[in-house]
Amino acid sequence: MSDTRLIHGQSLGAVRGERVLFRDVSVEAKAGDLVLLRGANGTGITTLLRQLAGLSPPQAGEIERSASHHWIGHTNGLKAHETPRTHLQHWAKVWGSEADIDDILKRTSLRRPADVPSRMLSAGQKRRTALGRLKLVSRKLWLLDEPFNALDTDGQAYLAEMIEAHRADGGAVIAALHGAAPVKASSEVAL
Amino acid sequence: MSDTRLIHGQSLGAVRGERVLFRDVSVEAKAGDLVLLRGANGTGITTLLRQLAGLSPPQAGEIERSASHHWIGHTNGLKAHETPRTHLQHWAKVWGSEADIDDILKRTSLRRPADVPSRMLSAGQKRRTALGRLKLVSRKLWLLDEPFNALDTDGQAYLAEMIEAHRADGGAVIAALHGAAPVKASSEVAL
Amino acid sequence: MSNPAPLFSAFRQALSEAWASGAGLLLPIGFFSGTAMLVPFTLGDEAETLAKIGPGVLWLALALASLVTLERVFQADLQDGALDLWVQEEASISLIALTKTLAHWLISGAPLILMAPILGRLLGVPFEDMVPAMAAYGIGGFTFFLWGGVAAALAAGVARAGLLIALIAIPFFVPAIIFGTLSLTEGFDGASILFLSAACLFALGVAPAAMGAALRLAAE
Amino acid sequence: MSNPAPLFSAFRQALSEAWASGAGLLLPIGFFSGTAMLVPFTLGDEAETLAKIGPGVLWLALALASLVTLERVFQADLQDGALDLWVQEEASISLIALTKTLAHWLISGAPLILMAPILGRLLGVPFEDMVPAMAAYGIGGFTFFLWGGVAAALAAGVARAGLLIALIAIPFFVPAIIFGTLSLTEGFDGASILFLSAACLFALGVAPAAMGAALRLAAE
Amino acid sequence: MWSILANPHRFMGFSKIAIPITIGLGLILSAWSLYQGLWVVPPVPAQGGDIARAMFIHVPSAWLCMGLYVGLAGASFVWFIWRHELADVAARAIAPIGAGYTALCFATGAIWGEPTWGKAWRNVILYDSRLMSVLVLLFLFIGYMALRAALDTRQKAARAGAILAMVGLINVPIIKFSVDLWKESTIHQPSSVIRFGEAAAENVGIHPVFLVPLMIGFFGQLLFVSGLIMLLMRAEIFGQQADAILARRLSEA
Ligand code: HEM
Ligand SMILES: Nc1ncnc2c1ncn2[C@@H]1O[C@H](COP(=O)(O)OP(=O)(O)OP(=O)(O)O)[C@@H](O)[C@H]1O
Ligand SMILES: Nc1ncnc2c1ncn2[C@@H]1O[C@H](COP(=O)(O)OP(=O)(O)OP(=O)(O)O)[C@@H](O)[C@H]1O
Ligand SMILES: [Mg+2]
Ligand SMILES: [Mg+2]
Repeated sequence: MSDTRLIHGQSLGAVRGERVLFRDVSVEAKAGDLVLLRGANGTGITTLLRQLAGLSPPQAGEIERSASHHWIGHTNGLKAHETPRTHLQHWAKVWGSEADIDDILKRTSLRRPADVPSRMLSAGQKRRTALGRLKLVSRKLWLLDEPFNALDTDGQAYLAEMIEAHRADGGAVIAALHGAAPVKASSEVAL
Repeated sequence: MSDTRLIHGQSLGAVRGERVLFRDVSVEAKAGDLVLLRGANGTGITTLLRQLAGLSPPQAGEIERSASHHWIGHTNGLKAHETPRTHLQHWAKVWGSEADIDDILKRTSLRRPADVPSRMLSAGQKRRTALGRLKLVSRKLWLLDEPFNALDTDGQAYLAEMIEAHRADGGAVIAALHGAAPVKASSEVAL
Repeated sequence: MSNPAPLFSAFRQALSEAWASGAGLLLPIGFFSGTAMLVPFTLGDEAETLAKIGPGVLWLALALASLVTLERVFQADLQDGALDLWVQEEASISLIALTKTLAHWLISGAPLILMAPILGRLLGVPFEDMVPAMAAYGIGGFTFFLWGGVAAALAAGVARAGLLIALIAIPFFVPAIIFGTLSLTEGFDGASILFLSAACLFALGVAPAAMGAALRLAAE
Repeated sequence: MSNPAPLFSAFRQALSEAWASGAGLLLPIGFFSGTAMLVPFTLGDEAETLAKIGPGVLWLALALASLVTLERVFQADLQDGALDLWVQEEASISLIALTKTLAHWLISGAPLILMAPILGRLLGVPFEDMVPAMAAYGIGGFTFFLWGGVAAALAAGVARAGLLIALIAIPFFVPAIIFGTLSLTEGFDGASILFLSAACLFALGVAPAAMGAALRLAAE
Repeated sequence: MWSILANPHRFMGFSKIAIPITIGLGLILSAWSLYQGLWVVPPVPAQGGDIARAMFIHVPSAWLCMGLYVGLAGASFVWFIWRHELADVAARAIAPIGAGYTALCFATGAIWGEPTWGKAWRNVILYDSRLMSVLVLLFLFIGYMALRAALDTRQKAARAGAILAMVGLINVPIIKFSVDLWKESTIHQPSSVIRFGEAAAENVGIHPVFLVPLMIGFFGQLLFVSGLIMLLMRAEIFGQQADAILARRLSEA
């Protein structure tokens, strides 16, 4: 069992300003898992996810990582001058990916705006571009912060499918999510 | 009937780049209405809503307005240095509102982060602050672009309640929304 | 404008924005140290040369301050959606823009003027020459901020257009710079201070409308 | 670093970013016109004074270009989330930052150096004096960009800290400015060009690590 | 009101005939004037001798660059108020030509000035309102083009450009009257052809030997420039056909 554990955060804690956001929170993801992080606005879900991604050091507890991960945050990571195509091409090069960019653009329904700079894209198109990164290289762990936001009905269904396929493939997903989940979680962590 | 019509956009059209986004779209809202704007990502819902708000001139068609409106867009309109409290105080002064800011902060569950600058707020807290503006002065028409995004379950229920109360009060709401709606629309406009 | 409340609020908001961004304290200190440290190195060490360029350096600092500050203000307004809110106000966006410009001039421009005598001293300009010059710096600096605001508003929609702004604004700075420089030697007796004031009044008449139109465009 | 692909991509991305933001074409034109127009006005009319300050003005332009460009680069990276992505890369963020700095120097700094002879001509500096000076401007300018990058990275997390950046960077600029100015008179014969190169190498050794650490901090 | 999108043929038909005529005639007249100016008319010792022949380029280009800016601002105004697309096309065509003529005026003036005034332009520009305001004109043209190029859509570019062009119009009267109003502020000679009021009475006019080729040269350049503008406008309109088709699709509905 423990050989398929991809990430394990133990007794994590975070302080912001003079406030303890959360403490003694543990998160674990094994191959095939979908862990949903749940909590009211401002309880520190984003903070926890950033700790798991290694973006900010946990103020208490420890994190063990045994797999590489993909990150999609509240912001999409697109530069204003980048188009969906150049964004994906750029990260494909960085990651040494051989993926077919045109195919990814087609699957994420970005063929039409493929060459429009991101500052003119709609909210959903920006999010779709970021989701395209997940297809560039295969990484076991996906860390997603409210990934369904801004997506239309089709987009949400497509992302749910992607997540299921990734789990079936031996991957794991840790996602922050409010409201009804369009996917079935294997476990939830409440903050 | 027509004396309660708050806004009427007739045969509206929009072009972006070399693409016709939409044409011949008509939107109308009467007292008590909740009009949902529906469509896939990038079909021009935000563009249409901005035309209705008078932010960009329609490239075809005409808009008649007979009521003042509140606007909540994809961006929340908060300055980086503003806290929820100072943001609401500021707009209260601009609009000559006598509303009790503390009460609004309480209702939107912003009492705790009331004095945290917006660049440190969580996504949901920023959205709640923007929603607080709706309570500063009473305006017949609300124009909301994906207002449920980033809100937690309580927040979504609270906003749905606010919308219902506003409709019962003789107001109208035009909202862009993807996926399942937590509110019952009186009509939908598909793009 | 029957109701001045929006303008007061815009003023207050802009004041605290400028203050929070560090422009208030840091701008004068930054220029002060920058000028005091770099200029003597690059320009040689002769006291005479320094004294000659001292007043000019301050004009440059004011021109720069206006560009740097206002560019960021209007671009931030666009990005965080505050511009959308202002444009939908009944209060004219031109007056709002004017009010914001005034606030930012107070925070970023005025302290530079107050420090003029000290800076002059450092560069070897006699104290007596600097004090009357402050009026000229005040009027000229505000003129810079007005034109700088027009350029910044025009470029607000463009991704990071710092230098486009400079390119647009600089031609409009020229009259104020000429009359301002002339008035430094002439003092209050000459005609230049009158021309400088005329340039400022003209900017006050034209710039707000242009800023308003440009901001509306940026919001689209 | 076994795999150079991330660095090449970072370089390409930064190049096109700089180009798209207009820095490539507009920065040299902006400074060119700004300097050519404003400096003679503010600094008096004597050819001698102009010739004396000409080379110094170019140093200032380079210093300013480094601050203006890099501040925006790292702040934008933070706001649009691209910094989050870079920080999570295996490739060291220090090297990425160095690569981006190089790209921005190429787009915004190098053209200024190429224009130096023309600008010098305009300000009355003899052509022969300017051409050998270009090497000094090249080395010195890159040094500015390195230190400017450190300051910009440090200030990236702070809301709009343009002047904080100047305040941090300027002290680090001083050695390059001193040796650079000296080397202009000495030419390639003197020791100053060696000291200038040493200053650049030192920056090259220290700045990337500092930028990396500062960017990590900003991402937190 | 007829707009280019509704009726592009009218301008296209007219310009097709007008362009070869204006450009051809303009080139002939300019060439004759230059021949007269550079080789036939006597040198003027008071104005620097042979160098004064620069007048035959300097003066027409000076008038034209101001005229072109007025044209730019006028076209911008028409577009801003009535959204007459042809006016925007014209504004866009005028800008690069105006920048060229302004540079020409400044360059010839600078070359002429160095021996005549005994001073290089850069040494007098601070106190010289004429030199200054012409330089400003050049940067206005360049700034106008840069601003347009930086905006994403043609509509936005047109609006932003129009605002800038109209605001910058103030510079033209400053150029024109700088020599007469602030005499002590420039060493440029006062107006001797187009004069008003007091200035007209004060100084002597220009001798017909110079005036006739000068005016003919100016007229020739004017014809040439108007042909050039129409040529650029045609190119622009061809480029806009796609937009026009789209807009029609939108309004037909
Ligand atoms: C860079 C230097 C110069 C610039 C920017 C410049 C600019 C101008 C401008 C804008 C005009 C049109 C004025 C009008 O229509 O009222 C003009 C006209 C003229 N300029 Fe210059 N000029 C320069 C140097 C000179 C020099 C050195 C001379 C001769 C000594 C000269 C002689 C003339 C003459 C004769 C006219 C025609 C005057 C008239 O309007 O009747 N210019 N110049
Ligand atoms: N300097 C500070 N002082 C006080 N509170 C702070 C400070 N900085 C951040 N916070 C608080 O820390 C929390 C950050 O939470 P985080 O962004 O992780 O929220 P979240 O759970 O993701 O919420 P959401 O669902 O709205 O995205 C917020 O409640 C914010 O108000
Ligand atoms: N210059 C341009 N060239 C081509 N397409 C453009 C250009 N500018 C904007 N667009 C397109 O216009 C559309 C803008 O749509 P808008 O923001 O209104 O989308 P939306 O319907 O609100 O989508 P979402 O649900 O994702 O928010 C996008 O499809 C975008 O790609
Ligand atoms: Mg969050
Ligand atoms: Mg939208």
